[in-house]
Amino acid sequence: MTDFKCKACGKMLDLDVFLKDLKVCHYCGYHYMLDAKTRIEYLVDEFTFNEITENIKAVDFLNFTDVKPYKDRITESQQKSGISEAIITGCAKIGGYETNLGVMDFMFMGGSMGSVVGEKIKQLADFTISNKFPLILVCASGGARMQEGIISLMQMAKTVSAINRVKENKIPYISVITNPTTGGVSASFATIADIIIAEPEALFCFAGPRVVKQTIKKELPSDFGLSERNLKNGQIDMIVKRKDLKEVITRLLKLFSVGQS
Amino acid sequence: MTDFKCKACGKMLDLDVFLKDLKVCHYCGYHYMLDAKTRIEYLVDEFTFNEITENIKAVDFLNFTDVKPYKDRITESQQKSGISEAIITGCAKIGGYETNLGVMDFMFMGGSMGSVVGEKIKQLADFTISNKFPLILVCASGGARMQEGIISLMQMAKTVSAINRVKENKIPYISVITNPTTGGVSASFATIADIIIAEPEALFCFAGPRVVKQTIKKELPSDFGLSERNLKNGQIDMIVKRKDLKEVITRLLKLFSVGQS
Amino acid sequence: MSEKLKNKNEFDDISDSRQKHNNVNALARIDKPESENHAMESLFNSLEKINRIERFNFLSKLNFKQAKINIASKIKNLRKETRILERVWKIVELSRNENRPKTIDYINDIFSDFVELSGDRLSSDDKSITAGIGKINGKTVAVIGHNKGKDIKERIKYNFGSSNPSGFRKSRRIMELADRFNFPIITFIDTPGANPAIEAEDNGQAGAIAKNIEFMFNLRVPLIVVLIGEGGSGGALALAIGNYIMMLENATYSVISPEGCAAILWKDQTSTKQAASMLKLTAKDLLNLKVIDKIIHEPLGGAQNEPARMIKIVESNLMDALSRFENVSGEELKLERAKKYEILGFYEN
Amino acid sequence: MSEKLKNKNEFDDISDSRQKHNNVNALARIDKPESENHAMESLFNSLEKINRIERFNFLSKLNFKQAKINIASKIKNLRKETRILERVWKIVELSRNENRPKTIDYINDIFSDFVELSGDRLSSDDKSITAGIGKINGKTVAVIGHNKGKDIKERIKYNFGSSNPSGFRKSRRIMELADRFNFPIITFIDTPGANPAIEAEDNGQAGAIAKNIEFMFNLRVPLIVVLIGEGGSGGALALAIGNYIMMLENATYSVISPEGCAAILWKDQTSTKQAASMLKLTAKDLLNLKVIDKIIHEPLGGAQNEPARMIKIVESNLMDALSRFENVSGEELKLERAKKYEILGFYEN
Ligand SMILES: [Zn+2]
Ligand SMILES: [Zn+2]
Repeated sequence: MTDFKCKACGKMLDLDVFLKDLKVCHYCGYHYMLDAKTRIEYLVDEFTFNEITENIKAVDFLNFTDVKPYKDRITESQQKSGISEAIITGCAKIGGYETNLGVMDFMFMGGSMGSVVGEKIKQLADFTISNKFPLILVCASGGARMQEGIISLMQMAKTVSAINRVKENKIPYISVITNPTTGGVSASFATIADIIIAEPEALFCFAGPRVVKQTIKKELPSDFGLSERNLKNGQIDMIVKRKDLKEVITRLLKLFSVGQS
Repeated sequence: MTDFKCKACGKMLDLDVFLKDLKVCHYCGYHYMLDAKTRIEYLVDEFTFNEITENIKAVDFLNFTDVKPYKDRITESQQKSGISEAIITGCAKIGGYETNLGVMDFMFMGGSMGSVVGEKIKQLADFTISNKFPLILVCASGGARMQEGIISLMQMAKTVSAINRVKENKIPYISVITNPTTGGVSASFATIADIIIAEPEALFCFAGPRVVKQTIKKELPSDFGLSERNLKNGQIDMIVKRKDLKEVITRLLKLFSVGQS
Repeated sequence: MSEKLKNKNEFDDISDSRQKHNNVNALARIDKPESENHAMESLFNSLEKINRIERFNFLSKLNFKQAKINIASKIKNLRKETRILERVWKIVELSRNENRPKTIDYINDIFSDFVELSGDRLSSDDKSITAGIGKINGKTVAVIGHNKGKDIKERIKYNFGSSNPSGFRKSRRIMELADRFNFPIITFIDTPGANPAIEAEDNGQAGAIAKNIEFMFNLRVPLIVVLIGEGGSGGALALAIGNYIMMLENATYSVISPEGCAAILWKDQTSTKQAASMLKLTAKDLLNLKVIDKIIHEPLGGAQNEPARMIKIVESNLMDALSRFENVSGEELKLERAKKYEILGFYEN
Repeated sequence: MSEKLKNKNEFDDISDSRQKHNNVNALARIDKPESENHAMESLFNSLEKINRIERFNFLSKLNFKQAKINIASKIKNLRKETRILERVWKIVELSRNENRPKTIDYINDIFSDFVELSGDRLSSDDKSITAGIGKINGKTVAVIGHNKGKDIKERIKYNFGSSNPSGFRKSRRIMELADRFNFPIITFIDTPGANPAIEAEDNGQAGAIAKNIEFMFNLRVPLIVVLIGEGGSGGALALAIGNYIMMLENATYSVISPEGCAAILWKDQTSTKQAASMLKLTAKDLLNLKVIDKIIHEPLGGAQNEPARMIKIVESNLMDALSRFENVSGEELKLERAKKYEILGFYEN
């Protein structure tokens, strides 16, 4: 029996209970970050996920080196996370409904969006338009991947364009905001969804709290950018606890599948 | 030489100067209300206004009597104002450009919108769709005409529907907000224009200051509902002084006429 | 500046001058004789005077007879009028009854798999309006309605059903979603009117309502409106440009509240009942005026007596209404909606 | 709660972490040796060390020779790199030069009959963006651009060109108008980025930018973008989904400011110039990367030296750009715009 201390409330958590609770603190309800594979496991019907475009990989086309070369960061992230990029895309059934699913992984370079994330979302959008199943993107990102310079900014445009075509085809698009979703991802595909669902207390903003604080030189409200504040401010449709997420998404899929003519 | 006291600033005004200034106070710039005929005179190229639907007249279809029968109010208003209803519609040239023009008259039962105002605007919209010239409505209204009950509320829907067809036909629609424009008129055709121009210090709101004050039981800011506040709040495109109105509208007509393909 | 404000005409306030009812009701409770009783009293006084004169005077008895007939007829009319006033006022009170089923009750009982959607995606989520999607009769629809709440706590939370621009903009957003996915739209109307507040005005209340109306005229899905309680002015119309409009027997729909109307036209709260009667705000009047398409009858004594049955009745009416539009194209729906509203109006030509 | 906030990763702040430049410049002014000078110094130290050892040691002279060649080559490279850094940094400074022609200067001099249009029709008018319609070459166009201002008073009025959601929404409204009336759209980009403020976030900064981008992809009129100064991140992109994108020789366009990038990746303000160079934010780089379509050359030393001439050059480039799309259908414009952006990206497959 492994215990550890909840970083949000400080109470001692039993690892087995914690995992049974889908990595949510039993006491304070804090939703811990999930890697993409775990998220997929929690969300989709067993053995129904089929990954696509898994071979698209990042290249250091700008020879970008800060304290460490981008090349090395890519390799390290791949080794550390066991996945090839900051998003996994594919198709899967959720509650019996066929979907096209993309899940971001914050563990991979902070879920930052570079050419690969952009291209994988674009190809997922194309895939969606061909099979007409709803599109679901689970977001977790610190924003654009600076190591790809302006090209990372362009991925905002690229993903919005691709999803715009999905919307033109009247295919439902649901985005799920998880902690944290900021910067370039928040200001592109995450916010143009038909339905925006957020996990409790997820940070979801454009400019991160540190930047805002530095700029305005004042303390921020304690709920700055969090789901609860975003709900009040009209930015999201609903806050859904992790344990209810699959059920709510299933209900939405049911509603959208019945409604279309 | 007739002098009178400006009701806004209290300074003595010479009537001739006042009229030469288009009924604007020489000292404080307060824009006095204009009756529809004077407004048309100030706005259109000489001898170019041709009225349409001048024979549509109000009827007291609900037998509405408050302290005075609606029938009598209609007759009195017609006699007092010399016009048949709270709006005059027709076509006219402005700065050489053909337009369809409707001008409301606050002197006629507070510019209230009943069946006649609704029908005249609807017919002006139809006329606009047939001749494709831009539509200009100069608003001045206390809102819906209560003496026509629910039917006055329905004129909001009726006028919006008619102007929606104008907009679908990609014909420019400019509304000019004059003091005061409130209630049903502000919440219907006045605010769906492509360009919204307001005269200085014109009251333009949905709920009038008296109602708001009674409800919230607090003093209102001194610029409540006025053009300057509306500009700051993003509700209007620009504030244009009466002396510049014709020139600005002409410029817009020029821009819209050159632009269309 | 305040000098200038003072110069505003009485008509400034016509538009939407109903206030929170509690305020107005408090005013109405001031102990003056009602104006119709006034009239009745003076008629009886006249009759008494005639009788007195008759007793002492033998001249032109016939003339007096005619006068007495006239007065009697006037008394009869006045009694009838008073009965009408009371009947209309009863409906106004019923329409505001706290225990009538509310939007949320209809949503909970009629629609399966309902998912509430929130927010205007601008700056707020207005709780005075609930919006979402759900199923009725196996078909997905969008549902939008004003909230009023049953107790003071709920009523405050919902701002007494008085919406801000944000509520209208949230509604528009959900309508846009419905239109894109071909979901019919059902709206439940129950509001004293749009919120008369500084912030609401600063955020463009007028434009928010106007743009909702405009947007509804462009919908290519059926919009079914159910007036379930109070249908107050622009705040009601902002959700009510329907292809089919149904109204509960004891609901009201009016350009202004009776209290607001009396205050402006009679300058007198004691004329509230007369105003209510003059405004023609009952379901029967509105059906006659072709503003609504159908009256939904309520259980005996009003919806509040049998809420569950009321909801069932509304449900079956909704299913009927939806089935009317099953094979109507988007273009036709749009054209018919425009026509429906553009023919409204009475005038000489 | 603050405990939780502390757990946020460094990447929280990647997105848009450029601050108001005055703050950052103040930081940058702290008197540390620049990192490339550091490197240069240590190379010279190594060379000196070798020379010293050579003088006292006769062993493996050849090896030292090779080492000396290597060091010399490194010094040469470093000098070249330093020259590049300085060249890029010069451009960053020029792009922010207060005396460069600004959006308003271009508008005033290029477009006749310009009418400024204001407001988001929601709750505000953001002065950091000017929008309106005017004529160029006899044709009506919509013009939208960031304002920066020439002195501190103007800069404060325009919030340093840092827009709020309201500014983006105003822009969208004018774009919608232009689209309906078939007016081509011209945007002038000159912003450090979207405003990083609580209120901006509360009003949906992210969504406002995203919806602008989405909206521009649906335009059926040509959108011509001119990057005239600083092209900062999402705040720039929100007006810049163009069919044809031109960039002034000394303008920049970047996912993040060099200062923000250095702070996040190097955790060190002294690496700002390196960050600037790494980000590939100059017109030349962007043309190579196919992010822009054309470089507009500036008068000698920069646009600020001959503003009137600069404006004339931009005017003639705008006329050329507009003429490219004269006979292109709305559908084609839309498809080409999507294609233009959807092919951007470098990856292995
Ligand atoms: Zn905990
Ligand atoms: Zn004066």
